[in-house]
Amino acid sequence: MHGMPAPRTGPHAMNETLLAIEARGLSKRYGRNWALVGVDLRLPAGEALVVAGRNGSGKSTLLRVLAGSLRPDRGELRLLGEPHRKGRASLVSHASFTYDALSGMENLRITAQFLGRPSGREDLQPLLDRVGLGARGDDRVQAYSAGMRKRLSLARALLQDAPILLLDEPYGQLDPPGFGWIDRLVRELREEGKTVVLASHQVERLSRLCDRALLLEGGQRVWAGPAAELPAAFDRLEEVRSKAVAV
Amino acid sequence: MRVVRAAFRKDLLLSWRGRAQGMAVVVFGATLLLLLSFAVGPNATTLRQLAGGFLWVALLFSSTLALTESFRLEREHRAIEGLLLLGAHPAAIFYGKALANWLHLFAVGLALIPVMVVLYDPGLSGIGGLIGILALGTAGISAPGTLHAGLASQIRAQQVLLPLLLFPLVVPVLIAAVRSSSLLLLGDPMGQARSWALLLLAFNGIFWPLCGLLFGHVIEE
Amino acid sequence: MTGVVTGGWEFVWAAYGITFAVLTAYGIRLASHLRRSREHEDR
Amino acid sequence: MENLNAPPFSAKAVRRAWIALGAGLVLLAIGTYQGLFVAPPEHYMGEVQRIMYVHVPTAWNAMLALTFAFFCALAFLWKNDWKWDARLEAAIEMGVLLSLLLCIQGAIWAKPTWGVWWDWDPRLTTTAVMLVAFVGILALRHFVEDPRRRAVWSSVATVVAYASVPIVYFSVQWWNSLHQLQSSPQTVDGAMVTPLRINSFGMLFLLFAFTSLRSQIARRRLAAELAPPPAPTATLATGGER
Repeated sequence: MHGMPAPRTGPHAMNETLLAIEARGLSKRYGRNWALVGVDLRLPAGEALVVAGRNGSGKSTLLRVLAGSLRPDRGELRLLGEPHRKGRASLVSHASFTYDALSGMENLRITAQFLGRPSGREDLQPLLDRVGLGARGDDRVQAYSAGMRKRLSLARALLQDAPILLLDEPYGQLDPPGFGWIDRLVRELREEGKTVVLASHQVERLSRLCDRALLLEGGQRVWAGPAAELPAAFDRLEEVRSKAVAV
Repeated sequence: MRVVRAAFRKDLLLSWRGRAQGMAVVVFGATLLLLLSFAVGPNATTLRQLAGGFLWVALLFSSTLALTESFRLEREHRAIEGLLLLGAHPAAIFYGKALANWLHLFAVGLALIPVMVVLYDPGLSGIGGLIGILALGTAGISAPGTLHAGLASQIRAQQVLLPLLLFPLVVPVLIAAVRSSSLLLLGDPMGQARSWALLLLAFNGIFWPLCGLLFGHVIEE
Repeated sequence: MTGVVTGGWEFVWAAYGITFAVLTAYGIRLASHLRRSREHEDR
Repeated sequence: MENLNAPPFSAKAVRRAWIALGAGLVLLAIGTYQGLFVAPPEHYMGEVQRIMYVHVPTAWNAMLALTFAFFCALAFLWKNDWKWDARLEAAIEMGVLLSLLLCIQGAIWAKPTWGVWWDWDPRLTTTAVMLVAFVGILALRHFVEDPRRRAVWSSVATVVAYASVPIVYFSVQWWNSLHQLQSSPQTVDGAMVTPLRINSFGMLFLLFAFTSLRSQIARRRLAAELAPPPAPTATLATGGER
């Protein structure tokens, strides 16, 4: 990758060769059809990747495989140079991983206790404030809107503080101020030297925010390259498809 | 170990928050005790004879409700997947859940004892020993029960599958618990209850480690 | 019932009959499944 | 985790199964003939005792089938090789079939001997419990479409169900301690032992044949379900890197 921007500050910046995610030939089947087919990915640590593609192109499946919730049927996966194990990559997905019967604060406390982190109210309140749920911490998640659930699962991911963050449609269900907040969050995470992978339809926005991009179609990797070229690649994909349909 | 404690506290909180369902399970068990006595008729001596048996049959059926409920919240927003992604070991999650289910079933059993005493009027002297058997028996149901509840919660026909998979496994628990409970309630001249209790202990000794070992396969995709 | 059991041949035939009937039925079912799936494959 | 693709269907195994089936039927014919007409009637039981020449072989082979299922389950959980899943399905089905026959034979045996259809003999009661347990596992396999989860979960259920056999037997035996007399009498006379042994081997060949055929069928279904992924083809011509 020539023309790399100046290496960022943060723990991983020094050894550029360390790959946060190294995947070869990842395939995953759901029942009869293959949601993911032979996907390769090499993402240096500390970089931000946007995964784009239409609905059902395999974005969510890829992120769940990278996180470890799904075991790939084919292919190898290494995180930060080591064989994959859960806990090194935190996932924010459509499923909020929360308990409806409990409050936002209680959900975070459980996560903190599982991680062996301080789980007092004073430790968790700042996190809730950061994601914009400061006032609603003690309400039950049952009463949360989809956007608030997304904010809570983002708080969970921040609490986990894993070196790799996988955000599946972070902008989805969020209100307009939320969009700006996500942009700031991604920038802050990158300053901390974290590796961030975003699966999203916000192609324009993320092409400015991320370093690299990956385009999926029907579970296959059809294009990869600098994020700035993503919008163009996306349009080309649409042309190819419209021609195929027309013929 | 820390993760087991965290998982156990989480499940206790969930059971406490869902105590309304817990009450419903107790009412279900009590109703069952009542219905079973209709199967026998008002003859006091036969009812007294069958008190131990009816208690455990009611508890066994109530346990499927409690076990299914214990995984409903885990599946709703894939909370259990979230815990695994934190790097928590599946066995730790199992033992947290199984211990909470044990406590829950034990509480249901305790709540059913007065109902049984009122309906069937067994001797009260053996109640102390009975509570010990209750603890061992509910532990015997909770280990394989939690394993299969975790499995059945991911399948469409879970109401049918959980009992079908669980009941054959807990036959020894049912036999030992009913025999020792009846001996305690109706008099135990040769002190056999103790050896039944040992059998229950052996059952727990086999299934608590085995189910913990296999639980990872059940919840990881 | 420790006395000598007399007769009882009907029970013996019943036991053998059911056993071999069930085994034969299962064998036929296997054979048909095998043939059907092979045709399916050869087509 | 490299997930191997489906095990190949092997016509050689099918041919071998048919041969074993033939041998089994011949042995069973000889053994049954000897058992019914050559062997002397047992002193107490009289003719009814002849049921034993089919009952005991069924018992041994039922336990063998379930033990084989147990090892297939362990092998699959450990090596993730799909041929063990195919064999597991075959072994469970045969185990269930033979256990069912065992219970039927046991009931037919008990009626003239004890006057009741079911005499709660520890071995027979354990078989009945295992029958329900493994029918449950077949139901589990039926309700799960995804081949991988179906294979893993039925293996887990098989391991747990098989592990409970000894303690189920022990608790039933203790529970039923008043009925000390074992239901099958001692076979002393030589003429009684030979048909028993011949039938046992005959049933064993049958078990081997059926299990092989059934696992080949399972392999064929797995082949359809585990078709390898299509080769990645669609890539945009321009831009992008390796």
